[in-house]
Amino acid sequence: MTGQGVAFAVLAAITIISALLVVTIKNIVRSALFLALSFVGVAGLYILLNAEFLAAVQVLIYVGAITVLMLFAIMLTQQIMSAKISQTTEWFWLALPMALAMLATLIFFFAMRTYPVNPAPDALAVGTTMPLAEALLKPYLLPFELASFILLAALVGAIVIAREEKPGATD
Amino acid sequence: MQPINCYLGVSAILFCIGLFGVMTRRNAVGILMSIELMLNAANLNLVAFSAYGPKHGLTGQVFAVFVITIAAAEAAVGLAIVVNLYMNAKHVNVDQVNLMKW
Amino acid sequence: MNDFKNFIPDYRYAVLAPQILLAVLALAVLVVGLFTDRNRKSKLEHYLPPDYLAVCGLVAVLAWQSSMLWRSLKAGEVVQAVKLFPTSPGDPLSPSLMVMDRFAMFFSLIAIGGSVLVGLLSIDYFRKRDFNRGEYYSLLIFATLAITLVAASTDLITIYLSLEFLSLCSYVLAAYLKGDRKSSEAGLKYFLFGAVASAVMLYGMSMLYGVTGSTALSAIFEGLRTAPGDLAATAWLAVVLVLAGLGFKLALVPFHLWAPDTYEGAPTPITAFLSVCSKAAGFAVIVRVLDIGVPLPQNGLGGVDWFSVVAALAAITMTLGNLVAISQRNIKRMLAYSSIAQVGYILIGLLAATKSSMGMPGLMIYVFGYLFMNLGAFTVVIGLSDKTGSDEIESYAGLMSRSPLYAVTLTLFLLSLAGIPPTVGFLGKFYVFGSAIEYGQKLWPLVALALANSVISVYYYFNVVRQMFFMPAASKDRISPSSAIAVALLVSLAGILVFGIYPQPLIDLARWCSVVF
Amino acid sequence: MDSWILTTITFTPLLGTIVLMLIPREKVSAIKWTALLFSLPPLALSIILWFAYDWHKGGMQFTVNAPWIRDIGVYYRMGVDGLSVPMIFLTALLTTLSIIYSWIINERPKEYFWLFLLLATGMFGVFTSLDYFLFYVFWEVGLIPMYFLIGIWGGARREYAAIKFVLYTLVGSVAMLLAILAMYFNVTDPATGRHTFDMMVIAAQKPFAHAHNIQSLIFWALFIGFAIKVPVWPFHTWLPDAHVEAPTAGSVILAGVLLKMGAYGFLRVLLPTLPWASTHYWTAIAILALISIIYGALVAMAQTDLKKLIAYSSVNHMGYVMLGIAAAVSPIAAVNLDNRAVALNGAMLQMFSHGIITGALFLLVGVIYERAHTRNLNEFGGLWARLPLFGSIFITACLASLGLPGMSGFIAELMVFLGTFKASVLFAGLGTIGIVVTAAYLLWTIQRILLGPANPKYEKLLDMDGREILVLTPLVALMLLFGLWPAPILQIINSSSVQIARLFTIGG
Repeated sequence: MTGQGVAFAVLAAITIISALLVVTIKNIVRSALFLALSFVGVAGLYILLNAEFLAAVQVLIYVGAITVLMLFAIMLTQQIMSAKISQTTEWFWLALPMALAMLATLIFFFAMRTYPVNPAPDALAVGTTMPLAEALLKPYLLPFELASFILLAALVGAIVIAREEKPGATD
Repeated sequence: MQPINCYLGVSAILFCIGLFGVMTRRNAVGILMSIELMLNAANLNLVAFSAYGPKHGLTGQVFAVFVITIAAAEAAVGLAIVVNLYMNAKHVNVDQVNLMKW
Repeated sequence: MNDFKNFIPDYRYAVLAPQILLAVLALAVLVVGLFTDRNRKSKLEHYLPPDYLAVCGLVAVLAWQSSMLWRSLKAGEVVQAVKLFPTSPGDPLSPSLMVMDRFAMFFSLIAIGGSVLVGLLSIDYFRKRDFNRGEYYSLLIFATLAITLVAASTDLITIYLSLEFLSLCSYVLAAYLKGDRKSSEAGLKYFLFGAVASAVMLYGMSMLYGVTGSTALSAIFEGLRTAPGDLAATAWLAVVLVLAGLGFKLALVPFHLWAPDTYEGAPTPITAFLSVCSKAAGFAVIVRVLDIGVPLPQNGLGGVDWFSVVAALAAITMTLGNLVAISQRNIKRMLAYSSIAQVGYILIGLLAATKSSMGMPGLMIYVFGYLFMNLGAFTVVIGLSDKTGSDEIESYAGLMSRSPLYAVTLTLFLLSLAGIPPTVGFLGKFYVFGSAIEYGQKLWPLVALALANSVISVYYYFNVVRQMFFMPAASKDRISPSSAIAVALLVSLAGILVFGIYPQPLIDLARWCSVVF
Repeated sequence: MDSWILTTITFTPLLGTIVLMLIPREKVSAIKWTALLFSLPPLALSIILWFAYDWHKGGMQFTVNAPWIRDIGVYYRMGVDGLSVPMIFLTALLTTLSIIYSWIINERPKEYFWLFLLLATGMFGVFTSLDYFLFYVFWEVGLIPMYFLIGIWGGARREYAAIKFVLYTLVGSVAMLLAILAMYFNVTDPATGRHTFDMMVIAAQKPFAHAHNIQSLIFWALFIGFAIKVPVWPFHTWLPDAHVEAPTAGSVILAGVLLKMGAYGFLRVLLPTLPWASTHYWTAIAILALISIIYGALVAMAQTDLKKLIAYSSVNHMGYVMLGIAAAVSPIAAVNLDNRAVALNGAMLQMFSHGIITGALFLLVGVIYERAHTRNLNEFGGLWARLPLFGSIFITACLASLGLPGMSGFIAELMVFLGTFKASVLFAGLGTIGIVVTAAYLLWTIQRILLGPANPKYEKLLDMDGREILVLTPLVALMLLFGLWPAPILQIINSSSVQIARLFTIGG
């Protein structure tokens, strides 16, 4: 097995096992930490796929921002931190076969198909960061602008919803 | 490099784990985490196709950047809603909001 | 810097003026709101209250959008569509991220018009509750902006982004009544279902990208046509996943589970917005995706048979929506289920449009009319719950003696929803069902089912009518609408009657706008 | 006067509704007079129409043709022939009389008369329109006011009856809509080369002439639409409820006009447009008609509620209409053009005469119910002595209803049976059972109400007042007039009957 193969296997294992832990363990704080680990695994896969910029973004935003945000939310809504209460619904035994069926479908009809792609592109291809920046600021300028508006709206919305109203602040 | 199917397989597994979590998690933050897993699965597809495809080009990566942005916005809004519900109802468990009610 | 000109907005980007105006308006309302919501007695509140600013601004944008559409129509066949943001600049044939065609403008018109009415409905609603109006209206306008972008998007990236834009604004708006537990739950449900749906849709999109190598709808179309047989099932799966995400926006059964609770819990103007404007966005995008993005297999060429999938969704959507609506006691929930059923009917137009020239105009006429009839019904609901404090259907007892205006107009809106002539609801049904008949006998059973459902729907619509006219009133107090509500009411009423009795202009408009690029 | 008369007839009541909206609801008297005022021009014009219609020439006259929805070729097409002229007169007459009778309505009068005028517009529209789209619009417009009339001013179970009426009728009309659309896409107007909703063009083109399966499908869709309205057994179950619960004037309109819309549909749409299917299924129509006749009569006999009795007698009487229609389309070669025309004349005359007779009977029920507050047959007795005027008119109407010679009902039924006899002796024979039973229950009713020992409870009842006499006189006069001298009406309807009959006569 090549070094790349080993790296892939390790990263895939990290990603999948942490993801599994995210959805199964009871303590929601640990769950969030495993989520971060899973994201790191995905970032590693991005590097294997020559997407260094995305890997960096992945670590910064997912691990650095989203997971932390979630931890904050967990802290703010303390009750759910307690490891004692059950974290799963009674849907478990219905969800398991459904998820497995979906998995079988995806593996067979999606992952195991032949795609019109290079079977093995050069592993040491030039970095994609520059062209990515070009793409984002040239043809994809509009979505780029749009994303900024989305972030603004989300920010306004999040603040307005989560902000604690002072009682009697009316008039 | 590994064949693309390996990445797609990881993505499929990740997606289904997310789906499973969405269906079984009781509290809203847990569901949100599972949703993030699903988004990551989709991103992995996009990046993989982008890296392998002769004609796929960079579009997949561009898409993935936007997805990450949206995921951040979504997490912010979602968590705000969760906190808001907690302030009103003192819990964030979806079965207590009678989610599956007709 | 040879390609510098590609950065400079082409003059044709003036077609984005309504979108730019909406963005500016949203920011302006946000800023004004920051000053007025803190201090209700300020001069700014007196001269420029954010709610009136928002409504007037929306009216202005509506006028602008209408004039643009009008100019496009006058230009005849020449300027039907403006391609914006080509994915590879310099190549005129390359697919673009957005197309400002008449179809997009038509749906923008519906979205902006709907927002004007929703804005009118919100004025009293939020003044009474004393909430952050600046943020509310700016989010409403952002959501409207998102719909106009959805309608114009021709690339999976822009579709995903603008749909998420719309969703994020809608989640917040649904949860906007902060002290109200029902509203918070409504927001949470909407958010969770929406986020899952969009993740599923995104996964489907990533698969489509893998199969076809592109995110542009026109390229996906070609890609699916020529995709190797090995990938046929993958493509089908991908389209189904994308449909699941769009089905969420349209509240198709079985992706409708959020709808009743969200409709009941959300602030009523937002319920109206979700049931009309947000659905219009759903229709615009499902039409565009299926019409220009996913070919039906024919003539030995490849494709994805989405026809039977959509037909099955339409059938169960209309049936389940109707059957469950019967037992509802809360009028918002009843309207929620009825709007689920209505989507089922409208989808028939989409199916028929693959062969019948009446299909696409029918769909558009229906959505256009639906704007007036559903918003009209919600106007009455809002006006009444302001006065009676109840959304239960039983609280409508004897309304005729308390407020003939509300009773008669609500009856007309319900008749229109039921598809009784001479209202615009009948015209929409007539076109949609007519197109399905024209399509051929394959769709006849679906039309028969839809008509049977229409009869069922009369039962629960008339249940409200029965309360209003046959039952004795609980109190003798007269109820009269506020001026903002009255304006919205009369506009909606005019909409269902004028276009019902003299429909030719609406039909012409729908025909001119029914070509999708 | 050629082009505006039908429009005026149809829309004058609608104009009245607008005027009514401007009158404050406290001014009850003004409301009533306004309603009456706006019901009179259609009546006057319908009489003029009767005389102005050139029955020698026949065919559609007074036609209007203006584009409405260009996109799908919907026109504002109106016109009348021998079939619709008497129906328009019947509608106008019963509307006016109902409004006069309703002078006693003091509960929410504004809404009541508003709805009545709207109803009138719907009914006129159905009988005048020659465009399927227009026809369907008016068909539905007539439905909604009746829902309110039953639901607000009706009897104890009014809500149930109202919604049942609406749902049944709607089932029929959506089936009809499907059929209309299917026909629309199957015909092309030779003049324009486009699809058309023109009833006459579609009838001339004979859609699905060779696709018998589809023609059958369309036929049954239309059949259900019209049969529910007629109503033919087994689609009749809404009728007793609706009639019993409706206010008197509502019952009059319901029985007098709305039921005729179903039969009108058969004659205007079904027979001319789908002749193959009509002939093919003539036995089915005839058998359903016979069941309606016999079942209606027998069930009527079992009633103790006078209003319900008359309601079931409507099922019975409309059965004759259907029997006449069935006979006229029978494939039996022995039935010649004249036989068919006679059967159709009988059917059409029965439509008209049932309108005035049953209208009168429902009014009489209203008269007695206003006084005694009961409709139970067994509680009455000996009323003739107490109320001689009421008694005489009641007997007249009953005798007309059972088909006594000299009354309009007799001629109609006679013609139906003449036509049927040629087509099938068996059917004609079975039909006469209905006649016998009808005679029995009507005579029995007369006996129970008017004769025998008087119930002391009702000693102080007053005889009919001027308003009631005013309402009933024209109806009784017409029963006698057309019974003794049917030529004026037969001339007119014959011009239409012959046209339809020709379609079904080999070599005709």
